[in-house]
This record gives sequence, structure tokens and C-alpha cells, in this order.
Amino acid sequence: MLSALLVMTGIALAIGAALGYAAVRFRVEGDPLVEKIDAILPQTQCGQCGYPGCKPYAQAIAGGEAEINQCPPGGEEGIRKLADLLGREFKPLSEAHGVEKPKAVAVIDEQICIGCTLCIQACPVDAIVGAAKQMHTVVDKLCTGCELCVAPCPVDCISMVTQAETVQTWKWRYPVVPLRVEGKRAA
Amino acid sequence: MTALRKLFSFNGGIKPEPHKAASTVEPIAVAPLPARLVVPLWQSTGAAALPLVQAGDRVLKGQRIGAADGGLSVAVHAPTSGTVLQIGPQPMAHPSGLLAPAIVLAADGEERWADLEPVNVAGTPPDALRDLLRDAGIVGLGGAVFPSHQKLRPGPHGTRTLIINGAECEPFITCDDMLMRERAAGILRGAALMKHILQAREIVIGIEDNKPEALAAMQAAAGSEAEVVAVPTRYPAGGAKQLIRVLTGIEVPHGRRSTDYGVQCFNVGTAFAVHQALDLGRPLISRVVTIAGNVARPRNYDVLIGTAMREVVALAGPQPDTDRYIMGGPMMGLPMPDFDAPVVKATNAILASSPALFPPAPPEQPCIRCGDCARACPADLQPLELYWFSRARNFGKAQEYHLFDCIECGCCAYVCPAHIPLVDYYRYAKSEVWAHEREKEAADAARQRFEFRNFRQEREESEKAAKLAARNAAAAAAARASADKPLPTGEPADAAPSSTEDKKKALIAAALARAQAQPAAAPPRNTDNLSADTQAEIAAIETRRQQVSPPAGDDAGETSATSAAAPGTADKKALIAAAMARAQAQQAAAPPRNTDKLSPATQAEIAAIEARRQQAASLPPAPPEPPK
Amino acid sequence: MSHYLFIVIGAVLVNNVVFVRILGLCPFMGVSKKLETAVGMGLATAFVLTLGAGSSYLIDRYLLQPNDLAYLRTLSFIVVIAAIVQLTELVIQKSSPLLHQVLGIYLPLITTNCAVLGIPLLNVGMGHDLLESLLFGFGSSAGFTLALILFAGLRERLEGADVPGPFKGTAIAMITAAFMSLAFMGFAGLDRFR
Amino acid sequence: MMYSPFLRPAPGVRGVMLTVLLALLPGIATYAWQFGAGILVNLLLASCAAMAAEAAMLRLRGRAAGLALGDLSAVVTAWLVALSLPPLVPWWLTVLAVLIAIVAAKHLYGGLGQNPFNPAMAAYCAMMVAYPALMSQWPAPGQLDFSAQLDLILGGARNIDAISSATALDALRTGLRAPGATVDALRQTPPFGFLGGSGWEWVGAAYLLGGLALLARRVITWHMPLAFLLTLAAVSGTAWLIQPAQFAPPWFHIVSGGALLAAFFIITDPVSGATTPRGKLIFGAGIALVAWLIRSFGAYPEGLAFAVLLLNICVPLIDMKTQPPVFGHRGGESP
Repeated sequence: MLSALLVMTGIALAIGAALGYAAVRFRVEGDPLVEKIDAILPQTQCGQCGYPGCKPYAQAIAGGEAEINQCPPGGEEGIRKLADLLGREFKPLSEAHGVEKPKAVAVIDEQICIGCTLCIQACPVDAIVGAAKQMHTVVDKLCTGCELCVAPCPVDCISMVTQAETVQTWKWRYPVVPLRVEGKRAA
Repeated sequence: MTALRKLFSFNGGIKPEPHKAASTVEPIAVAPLPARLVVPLWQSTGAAALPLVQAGDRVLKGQRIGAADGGLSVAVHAPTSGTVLQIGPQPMAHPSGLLAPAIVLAADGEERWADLEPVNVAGTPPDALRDLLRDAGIVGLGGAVFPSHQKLRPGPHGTRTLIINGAECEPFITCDDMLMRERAAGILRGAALMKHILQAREIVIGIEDNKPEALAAMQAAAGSEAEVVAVPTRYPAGGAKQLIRVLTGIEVPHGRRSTDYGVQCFNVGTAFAVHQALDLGRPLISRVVTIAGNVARPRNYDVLIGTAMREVVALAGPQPDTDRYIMGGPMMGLPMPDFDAPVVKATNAILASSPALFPPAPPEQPCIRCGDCARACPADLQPLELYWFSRARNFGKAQEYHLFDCIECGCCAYVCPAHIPLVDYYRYAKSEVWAHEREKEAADAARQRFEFRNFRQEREESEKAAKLAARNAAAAAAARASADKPLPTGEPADAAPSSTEDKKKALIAAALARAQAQPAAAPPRNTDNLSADTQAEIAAIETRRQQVSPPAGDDAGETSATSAAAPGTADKKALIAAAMARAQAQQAAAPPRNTDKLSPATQAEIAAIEARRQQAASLPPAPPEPPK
Repeated sequence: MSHYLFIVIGAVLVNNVVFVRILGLCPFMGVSKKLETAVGMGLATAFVLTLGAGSSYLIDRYLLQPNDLAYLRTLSFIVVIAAIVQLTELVIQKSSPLLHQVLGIYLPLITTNCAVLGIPLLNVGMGHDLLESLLFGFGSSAGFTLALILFAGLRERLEGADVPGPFKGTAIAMITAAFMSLAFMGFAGLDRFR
Repeated sequence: MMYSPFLRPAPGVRGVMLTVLLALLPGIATYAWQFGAGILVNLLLASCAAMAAEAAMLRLRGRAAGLALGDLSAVVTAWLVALSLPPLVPWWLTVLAVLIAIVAAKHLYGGLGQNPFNPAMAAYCAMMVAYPALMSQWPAPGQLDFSAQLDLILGGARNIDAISSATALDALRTGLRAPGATVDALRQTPPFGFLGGSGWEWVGAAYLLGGLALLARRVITWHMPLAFLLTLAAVSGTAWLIQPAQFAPPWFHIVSGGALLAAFFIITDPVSGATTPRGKLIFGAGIALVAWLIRSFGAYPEGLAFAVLLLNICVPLIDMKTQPPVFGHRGGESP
């Protein structure tokens, strides 16, 4: 019986030493994964995912605290890419964080704008041009559609306008005609 | 005698029924001048042109009405003299059916040319020549409409061969064939000009061997200048990459410019357009278009850009059962959203289609992976794998199988036994990938601006903190200095402010003084260069203000009320009383606002309100509300 | 010489650890969604299994048998295997963090992979010497990796298939695994490789 | 809305499948001539079962049944199942095999074109593993009249031993186990004919004829049949040269069993086979090698079905690794 104990403790000690050395030898610092996740996110910094911006959300995903389906601007395509990268199951977008909308751009109604610069401070990507008491306007090419400027505006002169397709950005449609013959399922 | 040039071959390709005989019987006719011309601004790969004219301007034939916007764009010209009706969204020759900005011209029938100055080619440096071609609106007329001035940039190792593409392998289309038969000299001259710009060593003209007349005409015109080669007939031998492979054996991969391999390929129509632009100074305002398909008299017409397709097809007598137009050939053509789409620079043919000529798409059956499409693909791709991944929306994998090497020639869909519209899947996948890339670029730019904004905010905070610290230090130093000797300035210096309490009072006092000084010093902002009536308006307001304002004391207090500390409760009552008095006075003085041109019903309503107000005034006055 | 060759071929094809011996099914199902992860997992398991087979033989031969502690066999094998897995996890975390993130829980789970414990016990059962047990360990792990890679290839192709609703995902993977083991039954009876 | 190309003159999938069925006819005729008309009953039975199963599955998935039934793919699978099973198996075994092929191996994966395994071979293997006894009852040539065969297929009494005899492969397998037996001696015994199994040689030749017709119509490409037959000949040839007593000669392997039927009709199934030219060569060669291994050393006399399934498993990997170079990426004349 004693020899059994001796043998087991001997094995345990030898292995403990080997692992201790290995842990020191293979120290790992930093986590390049956050950049990879951040690269997939749409950078609207809109906070709909519950985190103050895309980078914090990426860190939360890498750390495992956040789910991959909390980003409405990223949409289903973004979730599919995240699931692909992290090898996790694809989950549809969670309604709690909002619904996927077509790309929209903020437009300031220049009749009502009073030049209070609140929206300029709120815009995460500096897409609004203007100065105190001067007319403000949104540069549509820079606006990411995060809707953060709509709330702070005291006179509610900012509205989200969905971008119409132009001849250059027109997309060919998915050629699969649904084969299912509706309503004729087997009894 | 065709030179004994060694020809190579490319894999795949198909041999469809050519249908070319009918439209090559009669020579090229000039289409009559239409009354209304719609010239789209986006007529080449890359950016749309910027309009140079407004509605109502008179323009001359060949006058530049749209300037190139950036490197990858070309100019647009007025096809005839007339007046600009409007510049706005018009139906486009694009399968999406969307409208796009275009210049609408009403022709005045005089066809007066603008002043054209031919170019002294020898004396002009190549860069200037390229700019001239860009401003003459010269684009590839083979169907890709790529700006030619960009393609005329020689590659790193110089250019060995300039290929002129007369292969024209698409069924029904014969515009290049007729152009070669009738205007061979112009084409050769254009080719020589391009050879000069590219500094190429030899010119090779590739023509499919099913066009003997064109071969003879080009050989007669070429002489020893260029080498005319008969290329075996097989669709898509006319593709630029395929023709380069056949004539020189070089395989240009996707994403690389052919000039990197010392070879460049141009359509015969483009060569003729270069000749017109440089030798005669004429911009690209018209082109040869084949009208064929379900028409009585298929023929080639020299059509002005911007003519409505309906008018041109009408010349060839379309049959009644024509259901839509196809721009281009049956293999790569685009269905037109409606009959009034304008002829653009890319229109090499207009086919009147009918259910008999081009039967509707047979039902799509599942793919049995038989590999016929892989054997027919001229780009040696695996269309069945591309179809599998595009259908499953797995665009990453589709790109791994070289999705973007696909030239959308249609051979795979032509041979597919399951009648799958394969090219639709590849076009869908490509436009999705391009959309993702656009979004990716926008997202990266947004991230950079976001990071810069955070950095700027931190910088501002640190600067403010530094300034505050500096000011505190200065104030502290000043306080210490004032402890040694009393300050002569008007500062209300108290007794030696040793404790922090006194220091704070000093700070407040200083701020108060500065605030009072501000309104007096502040100049009335931007009231200098104003128009006369605004001056009058300001004067009127000033007079009203003088008339209304009670004793001056309150006035000063009231205008800068924001930062004044409350002097005590007694003053407050006086303030309220003054405000009440002023309000009453204002009400009496205020002119009844815009009650003049109102409908009788509103008049009655106002009268009722006035009556109620009078009746309310007679009641004992309600206790004044405490000021908020 | 042909004896050793038969051991390896027998372990890879004839008595494939997944399809014939039905061992190591949980990582086989869990990690075979994408080919890259399958290759990563296969190599990690191969490394652990071959090392485990070798070290288990040494422990059994020089520690357990002289002191007739045969009953400690399973316990000691598991401890050694767990240590090797920890070692592998550290190496993978250092060399390719993405693979480490994607393998996720399945990396430490190699310890619980029944093939990893099964093969050393089989070695002892068949009375293999050091070289034979190493070869048998290597053969079985190669068979496992081969099965995993082939299965991942098939599953990646099935991603695009229009599988009927209830069968999407793991269900069709199970059916595919069934057909694969049916195919491997063809090798049954290759008596020369028993 | 229809987009380019507007010309799609290719015959439908129906055309391809019809050509395959016609190419099978000479084989079936010789089969019936040599071994009695029982096979025709089996073919009819299998075809009806297949069409019924296909229609049921399509209705279950709510798809239009008309078009899919029209493309005859179910009939082709049914015929291949019937031709690979022994002709005297009971009717329910044929129907069960066809159900496994159509429902399990094809429609569970999404219907035509998406099944990774060859449906006919999957069914054959399942039956071989489930009913080994029934699957080894092959008739000897010219022994039975039609009514007896019909009774066997439909009837109850299974007094089979009187009429069944081992196939050449079977006889070889059992014979070689006896010590001292040599291949040459065995080949004089009754089931052996001139080259392979008696009677089976003619059926094999007829399949070869049908296969060449398929090649001529360009429904299949030469890669798979040629690679399969050459590798089979090469492998069995070398083994035969080394130990003529232990291993059968190459022509025996090619003519006997289902080799010729498989070479032109079974392994060339485009859906479950490799698609790239080099991939097809590897696929054909691999099947030949594994089939020979199982025939020589395995427990089952006919290893072809297992070999096909094993190579079907490797198809995704083979396709991935043998992609032909794309235009412009071939090195060619680039600088």
C-alpha cells in the first residue's frame, strides 16, 4: 500500500515541476484577438450593444462576457462573421439590443437648427460640421448612422433618412426563387 | 498573306449560332437627328462627370457639357447643338431601372459644331495627349467603357505589343465588322496614334476568321504598318484576356494590368475614336450600333449618344411581339428597364427580344456537379464550386475559388444541363462583396476619426488642466505678491488674504469685475456690412427698446442678469414690479400681429377670444406667480 | 518489419479509432465544423496521444509492474495524460492564440477524450513493447486525425446543402458519421491486419 | 426577370439521365439472357419504389414534384441498386435498399446534387452488412426459368440452395482458404468461365459497350473509368506476378464482380464523385486500390461498394487539393 502512495506522489511531483517550468517558459501577453473582432464590427460606436463603443464591445466578446449577437448595425452578416472567427454557434440578433435597419444617414433640418453644437459633441466620428450659433450640417459620407446625435438635439431637427440605392451602389438580387410551394404541405 | 505568327489557345469557350449575316448586308447608315437627347453623366467605369452647364444654356455640337471628375472618369459632350432643357435624374441604360443624373438637350436642328482644333500629335507630350483624350471623352467601346487615357499609360517594362481587338465573337453584333470594312484607314491611323502614346513596338490586329471582308479591308489598309491575324472563331475569343492569350500566349491574371506584361488591348471602335479626337479634334459623341434580333431589317447605324433606343430601333422595323430590348449581345447583354433608355457609349448593339427569339428561362434544376461548366469556362474556373458557395452566401470561400477572375461571359450558363442562371449568382456574389468592401472602408475611416476625436478630447482636457494649473499658480503668486504690497489696480483688495477663504472671495470679485467689463467692451457683433433694410430693422428695434425700457438702473442689471449675484430680497421685489410693468406696456404697444388678411371664420374666433379676455380682465387680478 | 507496418495500417484504417472502435466521439462531433480547427485539434490530439502512449508504457513497465501495482494503471495514465494536455495547451496558447480561442473548451477536453486513455490501456492489454505501443499510439491518433479532417471536409461542404429543417446541423452530421462508419466496415476482416 | 445569357440550349438533366438509362440497356439484356428474367422484375420493382419515395419526399418538403420526378434521377439510382444486388433477393430487400438510397442517402442531404455519398452504393453496403446471407445468393448462368425466379423473389419458400451457386469471386475466396489450393486449379471449377465468372463475362462486356456509348455522348469523361480499370489491372497484375498462386490475374478482376458496371456507371456518378480532372484520376485509382485490397484480404467478396463510399468520404479533400490552375495563375508567359 505504501509503495502505491510513494509511486503516485513521485509521479505528481515530477509532473508538477515540468508544468511549473513550462508555465514560465510559455508566458503569453496581450490578446491579438480583440483587434480581429474589432475589425469585424461596423465602428458606428453607437452603444446599442450596451458597451460605450466598438472596442469595449470587442474586448467584452474576447473576454467572453458579451454575446456575439448584440450589434444591430453589424446585422446578421456581422454575427455570421463573428461566429465564424470565434468558432461559436450562430445566434440571430437579440431584439433587446435593437433591430437591423437599412443604412440611414442623419440629416439636419436647416430651418429649425439653432446652432447649439450639442450634436457636434455627441457625434463619435466628427461627421457634423458647424460652430456655435452657426448653421450645422451632417456630412453624409462620414455619417455612420449611429443616431447618437438625434437625442441631444434640443429642437429635434435631426432625422434619420435611409440612403436610396444609386446606379453605382445597386446590388444584383439573390437569384434563388423560393421553391417551397406555399400552403401545399403533405396532409 | 497573314504573317506566320504562332497562335496559342485558351481552354473552354463555346460555338453559338453567329446570326451575323443579316446585319452586314447594308452599309452603316447615319441615324436621323432626334428632337430630344438625354446624355447621362455616368458613362464610364469610375466616377460620373460633373455638369458644366445649367438649364437654359445654349450649347454647340461637340461642346464639353460634363467635366471628368478625378483620375478614373471622362468628359461628356453635347451630341448636337441646342438648348439644355434640364439636368436631373432620367431613366438609364442600366438593368436596375434606377434613374441617374443626366443632361436633357433639345436639338435646334442646326448641327452647328463648336470650334474643333486638331492636335499636333508629334509636338505634344504623352501626358498632354492622355488629358486631351480624357477631355474628348474617349472610352473603351468594346462594352467595358474603361477610360482609355488610363489604359494608355505604359507599364514598368515598356509596351511590346498593341493589340487591336476586331474579334467581335458575340452573336448578332456586327458593329466592329462593318466599322472595319468601311473605315479601316481611320482605325489604322488611331492605332498608330495609340502606338505612339504607348511607345509600343508592334501593332497586331486580331479578327475572327468568320469575317473575311473585314480581314481583307484591314490588310489592305495596314500594309506593313500592322500585322492582321485571323483568329479561330470561338466565343469568347473577343475577351481582352483571351485575345491577348491567343495572339501572344501571355495570360494576364485578374487584378493585374496587362501593361505590366508589355501588352495592351483596344477595341477597333476605340482606335477610330482616338483618330477622330486627335486628328480632327472631334470628341466621342456618336458610335456605330447594331440593331438586330426581332426586327425586319437588321442593320448598323451611326447613332448620336443620348438618342432614345426606341427611335433607333424604329428605323429597323421592329416586329410587334417585341417584349424588351437587350443592350449588347445575347451572351453578355443587359435587359433594358424600358424602351426610352438613351443610347450610351457602351451600347454596341440593341437586340429587340421576343419570347420566340430568346425563350424565357427554363426552370432551374438542382446542380448535379457534372463539370460541363468547368470544361466550358475560358477563365479555367470551377463554376460549380463558385455556384455552391455563392448560393450558400459564403463569399469568403467564393473568393478563394477566384470569384473575381470570372469575366461573366455566360459560357457556363449556356452549357449547364440543369439550366441554372450561374452568371446571376456570380453577379450577386460580386456586388455583395463590393458592398462589404465599401462598408469596410467606411468603417475603418470611422474608426480612425473616432480614435482621433478621443485623442483630441484628451489633448484639450490636458491643455485646459494645464492652463487652469498655470492660472492657479499665477493667482497664487499674485496673492502672495499682494501680501507684500497693496496692489494699485482697481482690484477690490481686502485685508491680507492669508486664508483660502479670502483668496476665494478675491477670485469671485475678479470674475465679477471681468463680467461687468465684458458687455461694455463687447462690440455689437457682425452689424457692419449689412444691407440697408436690415439696418432699418435694427434701428426700429433699438427705438422700441429705448421707448420700453424703465429707469436705466434695472436695464443694465437685466441684460447681464445671468451672472449677477442676487443683491438681496428687497431688490428682487423691485425687479418683479419692473418686469410686470414692462410686460403690460409691451402688450399695449405690441401691434396686433398679422390679423389682416385672415378668413372671416378666424376673425370671428379672434373676436370671441378678445371678448373673453376683456371679461377676464374685469375679474380681481390673480396673485402674481413666484418667478421661476 | 512488415509487422510494424501492419500495426500502423491496422490502427489507421482497419481498426480506426473513431469508426470501428467508436472512441473519441465528442471532439469528433464538436470540433469538425471548420477544416482549420479540425486540423488543429487533430494534431493536438495526435501529439498528446502518441506521447501518452509512450509515457504510459514506461510508467507501467518500470513503475507499476515491478511493484505489482497494476491496479494503479488507469489512475497514473490519466494523471500523465492530463499533464501532457496542459503542456499542449500552453504551447498552443503561445504559438497560435486564434487556434486556442477557436478550440476553446475542446483543448482541455482532450484529457477526457476516451481514445486518449483507451489506446494506452489497449497497449497494455495487447502486451506491446515500447516501440509497438508508440507505433500503435501514433497509428490510432493518425486514424483519429484522418477521420476528423475527412469529416470536417464533408461538413464544410454540407454547410451549403439545402438540408431539410429538422436535420440541419448536428443531425445531418450524425447521419454522415453513420455512413462513414458503414464505409469503414468494408475493412472488417482484413485478417492479415488483426 | 431573366438576365444574360439569353441563350440556354442545353438539354435538361432529364436528357443526361435518359442517356445513362439507354446505355444500361445492353447490359440488362445480356443479364436477362444469361441469368433469366428475374432481374427485369427487380428493375421494375426498384423503379416504382424509387419514384414513390421521391414523390413522397418532395411532397414532404413542399416542393413541386412534377419537375423533379421528370428528371429520372431516381430511376437511374433504382436501376443501379437493382443491378448491383443479386437478382434473386426477396422483393422487400430490393425495396428497402431503394428506400435507403433515395430517402436516407439522397433526400436527407437536400435532394439531387447535394448528397456526398453514392446512393446506390450506400444502399448496397447497408444491405451487405445487414443481410450477408441473402446478399450472397447469386444464380448460376442459365439455370432457372422465369416462373421459378419469380416465385423466389415474391414467394415465401426460400429453398435456395438447389439453384444458387457461388460467384467466381466467392469461390476464389473460400477456395484459397484451403491449404495448398492454387488459383489456377480453382479456375477449372464450374463457376469460372473463360476469363472471369461464367456468364458474368458477357454481362461485363455489355456494360463496357454501354460505357463506351456514354463516353461517346460525352455524358461522362474518360478520367474515372480509365484510372479505375488501369489501376485495378496494375495492382492485381503486380500481385499476380509476385504470387500467381495466391492472387487472381488482372483480367479476372476486371471482368468479374461489378467492376465494369462500376467503372462506367457507378463511380462516374457526378454528384458524389470528384469534379476536377486530376481529382477524378485520384478518385478512380483510389477505388480500384481499395476494392482490390478488400477482394484479396477482406471478409466481403465484392469490396467495390465499400471502396466507392470510402472515396466519397475523401472527395471534399480531393477536390480542394486538385483545383486546376486558373487563367493567368499558371506561370505561362508572365514576366
